[in-house]
Amino acid sequence: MDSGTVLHALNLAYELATLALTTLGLAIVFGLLGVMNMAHGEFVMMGAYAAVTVQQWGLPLITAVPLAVVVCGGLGYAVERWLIRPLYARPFDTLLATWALAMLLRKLVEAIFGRGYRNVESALTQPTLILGSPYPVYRLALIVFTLAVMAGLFVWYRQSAAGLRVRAMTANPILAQALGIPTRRLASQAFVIGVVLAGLSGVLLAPLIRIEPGIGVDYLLDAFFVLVVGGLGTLGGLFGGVGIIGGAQAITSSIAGQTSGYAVVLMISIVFLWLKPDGLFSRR
Amino acid sequence: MSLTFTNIVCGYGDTLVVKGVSGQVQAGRALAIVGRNGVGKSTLLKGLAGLLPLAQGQLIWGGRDITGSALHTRVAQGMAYTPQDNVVFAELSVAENLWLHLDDRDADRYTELFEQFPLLARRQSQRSGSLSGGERKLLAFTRTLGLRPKLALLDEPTEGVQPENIDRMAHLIRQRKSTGASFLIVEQNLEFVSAFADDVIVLDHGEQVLQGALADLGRERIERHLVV
Amino acid sequence: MAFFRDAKPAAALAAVLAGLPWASNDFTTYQIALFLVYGMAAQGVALCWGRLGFLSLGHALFFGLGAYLSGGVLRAASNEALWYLLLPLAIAAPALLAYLIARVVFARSTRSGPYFSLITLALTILGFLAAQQWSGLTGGFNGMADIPELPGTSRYETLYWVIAACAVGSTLALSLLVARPIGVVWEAIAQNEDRLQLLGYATDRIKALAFAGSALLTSLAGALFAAHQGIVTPQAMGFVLSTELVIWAAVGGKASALGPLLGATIVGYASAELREQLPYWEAAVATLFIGVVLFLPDGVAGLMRRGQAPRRASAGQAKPVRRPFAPAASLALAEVQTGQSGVRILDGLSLGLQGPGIRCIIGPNGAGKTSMFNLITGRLPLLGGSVRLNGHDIGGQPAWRVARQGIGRKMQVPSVFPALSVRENLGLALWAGRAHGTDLLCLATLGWQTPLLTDILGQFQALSERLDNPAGNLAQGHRQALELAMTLLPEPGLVLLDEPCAGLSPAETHHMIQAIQSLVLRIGAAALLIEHDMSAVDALGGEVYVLHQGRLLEQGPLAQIQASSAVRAIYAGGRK
Amino acid sequence: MDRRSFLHHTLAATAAGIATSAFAASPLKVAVLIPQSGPAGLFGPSSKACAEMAAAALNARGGLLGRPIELLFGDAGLAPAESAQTALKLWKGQRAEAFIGMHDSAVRGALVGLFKGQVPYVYTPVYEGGECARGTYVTGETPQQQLERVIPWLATERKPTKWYLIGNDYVWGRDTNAAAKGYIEKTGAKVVGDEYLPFTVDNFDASLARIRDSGADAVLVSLVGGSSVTFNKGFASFGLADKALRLGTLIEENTLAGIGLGNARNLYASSGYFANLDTPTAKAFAADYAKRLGANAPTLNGLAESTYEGFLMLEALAKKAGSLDVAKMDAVAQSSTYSGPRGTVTLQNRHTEQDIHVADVTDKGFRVLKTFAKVGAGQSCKV
Repeated sequence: MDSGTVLHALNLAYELATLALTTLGLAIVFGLLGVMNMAHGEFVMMGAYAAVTVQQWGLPLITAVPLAVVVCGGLGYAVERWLIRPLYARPFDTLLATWALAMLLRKLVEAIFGRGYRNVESALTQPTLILGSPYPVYRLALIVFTLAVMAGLFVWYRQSAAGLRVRAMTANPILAQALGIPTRRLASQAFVIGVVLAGLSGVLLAPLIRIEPGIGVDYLLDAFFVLVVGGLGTLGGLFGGVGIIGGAQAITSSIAGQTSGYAVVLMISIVFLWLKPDGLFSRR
Repeated sequence: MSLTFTNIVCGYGDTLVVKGVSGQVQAGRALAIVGRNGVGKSTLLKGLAGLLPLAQGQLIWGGRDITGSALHTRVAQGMAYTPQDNVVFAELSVAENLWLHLDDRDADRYTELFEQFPLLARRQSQRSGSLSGGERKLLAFTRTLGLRPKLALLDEPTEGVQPENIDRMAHLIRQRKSTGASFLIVEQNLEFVSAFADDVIVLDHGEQVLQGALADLGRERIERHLVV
Repeated sequence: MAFFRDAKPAAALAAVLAGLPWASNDFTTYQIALFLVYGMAAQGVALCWGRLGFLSLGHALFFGLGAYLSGGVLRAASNEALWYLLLPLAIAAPALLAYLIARVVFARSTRSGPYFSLITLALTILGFLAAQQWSGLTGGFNGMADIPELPGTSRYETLYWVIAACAVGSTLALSLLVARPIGVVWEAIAQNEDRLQLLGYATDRIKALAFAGSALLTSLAGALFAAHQGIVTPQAMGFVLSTELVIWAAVGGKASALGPLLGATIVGYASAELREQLPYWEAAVATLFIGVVLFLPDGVAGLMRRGQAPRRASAGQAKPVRRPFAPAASLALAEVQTGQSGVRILDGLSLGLQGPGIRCIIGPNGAGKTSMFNLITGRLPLLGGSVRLNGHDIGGQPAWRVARQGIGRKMQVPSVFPALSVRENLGLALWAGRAHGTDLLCLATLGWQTPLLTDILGQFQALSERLDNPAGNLAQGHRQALELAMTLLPEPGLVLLDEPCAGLSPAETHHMIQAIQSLVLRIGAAALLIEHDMSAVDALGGEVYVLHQGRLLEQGPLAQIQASSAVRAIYAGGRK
Repeated sequence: MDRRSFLHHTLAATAAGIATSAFAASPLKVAVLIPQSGPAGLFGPSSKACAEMAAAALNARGGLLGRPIELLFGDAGLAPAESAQTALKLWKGQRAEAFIGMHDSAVRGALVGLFKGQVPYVYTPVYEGGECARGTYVTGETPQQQLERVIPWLATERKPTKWYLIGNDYVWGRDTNAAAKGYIEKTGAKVVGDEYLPFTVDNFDASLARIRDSGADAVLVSLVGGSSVTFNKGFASFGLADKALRLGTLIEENTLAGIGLGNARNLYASSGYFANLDTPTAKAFAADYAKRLGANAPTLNGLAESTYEGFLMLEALAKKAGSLDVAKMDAVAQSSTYSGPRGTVTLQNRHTEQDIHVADVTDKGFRVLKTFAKVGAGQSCKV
């Protein structure tokens, strides 16, 4: 296998890994909980800024993880409590309220960090030799880490009933309460975990991506399309969606350029949205 | 632990369906609430279980006033409620339905129940949406007993269930009663009720038209309120 | 008289816009003209979202298309005047596209879930990409520039009057439409689409038409934008403008004709002024928007509207309205099977009835009574056997097509249009099958009467006293009466009534049974009634069918049923 | 603040104070259109500072045509429709008599259509060339200007044989690469790739793989803002930085901050201005910028500084024509000249002849290696 195909394979793996990481948070908030969180991208962006902050303070990159957890978690709790909970029965209004929240978060970050590009240094982004062709160590680490996280999540999801309880609660809240499941607290926990995961993906990607307040929208749209195509509520759906969307984008881009890659993703999503309209949002 | 409910009034929005019902369930005894469709049986049970706010009335469980406490806090206090319909999470498997709310994995919650209802054991990995109406009721009944409640509130547990399984349900209820558990069951099937019930309340148009020990009232008198 | 009452918002707008040029310098008029253009596009969004209850997140697609097409036509027309003839087509084309999109999407599932919003969102992003890539056609990133002015107008002076006229025209058109029967039908779709289908309204087509109309309005705004700016860039079709249109509609008031214009002008003007002083004007807009979504669903216009004056018919005489369906029907269910997600509910049910008269259906819970009605009216799939009405097969047809063949149904839980008045609820039933073509567009239809309606209002005094109250405020008993009236008013050949006496007091039950008997007799229809109250079944006196586990257990007069041991067994708790 | 600089500071302030009060004439309103929101919004604060410095400098020497300058700022970072709105408000609403524009080409198209040569309009950023509208004067660098001398110089210095051209898929990216092809072939090197990408792209792996396979030893980066940052970071992380040199005509101090100095080995930037140019006027300008904005000043960059140059060009033209009337200014425009932080700049065919510098990157940022004096803009507008 010459180094060319290895490089292509690694590039595809990197694309799928970033897509899976940034979609994970939304898979819980939108996939399990059914909340259309249009501010998902902004939480990813805030994770990246956590990395910028710790580097400004001269702390090692790893300390950005606790910072992101605290910031995204605190904000997530407040947002679920005062913005999402009053709107649970109104999906359109949730969509609009979280869109307004996204605008607000963008402006807050702009106020604190200014609009300029930020760069997060990491020693690991320097290349190492893979079958003769240089490849950034950090990306390798990211791919391996994502595989580990996904495998761990798969096992945990099968073992523990947390994911099941959230899905059960969303499908039939009365029955869930009858079985002693505190639906309010569970909804809050699920939302907070979802946005914290989004923030953590931002921290992990910070050294590789451009960092500015406006990057949230791209991650939001990609994540939505992955879940729409892959199907909601199951990890299999998440993997399926990542495979289809990531694969289609990568292949079409290499053939016909990035714009048609993005157009193909849009068309696939439209077809899937059209094919199963009720399956997607059948929240009784 | 005994449940006492006095002057229960509840309904939906401004239309009050249940107009003042009182009664008691002692430990180890079973109370059946019977009556024709639309007389307010389910509404009463929802009020007692904490699903519907009570316009009036009081609920004492084990000496404590739990009138306003929320539905999801009742399981921890030993009360388990099974609704009349939408009784399973259709998307999840039979096994998932049985275990998702439990933190422990101790299998003997269900060993005896699986012996009585082998079909549930057989179809554990199937989507519970694929079960028939009666099989879903059986799953709900099994899950409720699996919680080992001190008081089980069941809303028409036998609807659509095969006759031989109904007898096993009655047998299980009698067995659990002997261990001190109590039951409050809304039912239309008089045969099933008379297999285990100690006391009966007959409802008509939301009011108590008849109550007392099943033995004293006798089946014919009750049947007159039910039959066509 | 009604025309002037409905035209008030448009008249107020006209007055303000007429006075504006004198009250301010010509730059402000130029600026307000742009906000009016955006306001008209937001009116398009508000029409679908505020009135029909489905949100389009991609309306900038039609705005941009209208702008590019009209810009192209204007540029071509500057050297070849014949092109001007194509201008109306350039404005209409996006509306045609919108109709196709809506028909295709709603054909699969009529419910207006958020999936529709996401589809329109993806389409507008596709439009943005296409506008940027096909630079040959659209001028790409730098846009289609130097678009000449509308013939006979100058961009900074007279074009304002054209735009103001269009804004007044669109507000007037929307206000008039909303005050007419079609407005009632739109709001009914937003509140209870299933019930409307049971009256025979093809709601997916009505939604597609409304979506096309709103796209036409937005495309017209796009055309005016091209003339006003002289340049059209991909941003005119993008995701950002789509969300701004939604924000202006929400802030202004999505449920009113004037609201979106207000929203676009307030937010537009404020952000234009605030931009320099307040460094974070976008944060201010976002906070305002969150406040509106949470606390002010009707937006600014909602605040101003005192009580919306109830729709009034023009004083004209009540046109005698003929009966749409042939009286007396025959129904034949042969070995019918149905079920949902793998569960068999009806398992070989055979049941037939012929000619007028009331029959009752009884049976324990879960016997499949309501499911039988669901099957007949197309809410459950026909998995086996056949359903024939008057001899021809109606199995598997959509609910509205079944209703149009003369089947009326009253739901188990009384299903009405809560925010509409009792008069409007009755009107919707009255127009079903009778209103054709432009009837829904004229005020007279609001005044239609039929002898049956007079008779019903006579029998149910409570309804005639509350004609202008919202149906949602009715007590259970009155709501049952209202839904019964709505089921009978189209005078269907076959009437299916599901527990009409549920939740009624004994006196109310007696009154309801009497009313059903006299009204069904009057329209000579065949009626099937699901009932648990045996005294009611006895009073009705017709044939009785006993259903059990999805099959017909027994059929015959009530006495024979009561005597049958099989029925006693399943009732008194013998073998189930 | 030691005594000497304090004295110096107060003198300057009083001088400015005296100067303005001397004029009886009404203030001359100059509208400055810079991006305050949208993707290019990051250049807003630095551009605003440079415009304010220009106004202060001009007012210190008697203002424009004897009238003190009053600045009006407008946001040109939004869609062309909104930016044109803002411009019209400043022009008709607040009677601005001249416009300085530092924004993208789509907005320029809208403004040229709006002004129709009735008000002087100086367009200052790097751009693709070809703007010959009446009343419009371009001080920004054109692709010909930035590449004509620099590519041959690089050919002699680093002797690249295979060039790979990559750019954003819009008029500036395509025209820059088109101009470069001619110069590259003249140096005897070959063009092995020519690729264009939308602004939405955030993953350049496919392009980097193509660059690696093409064996290119030189890459012309005609990407803008965020795309340039992401591309260059990826370029370095794949170890390509040591295999091929990179030349960019729009990599300024902000973009460099985004890329990170560690990822900028063998990266050359060709521009009319660098913040650390060591000519006396440039040093004084940079010092005044730092003093004026204090510690966390937004990074000084070529695009922001170009607004300052726009004012100097306006001053030169107005002085020569004796008025702000477009016809008069157009008549005398040819070969008007001024000297500023970028050195002497002369107007030829509506564009400028200015010094062009090429710099590489050290651990302290850009380092100017070579300066080419008085490079023509290579435009053919007839005045």
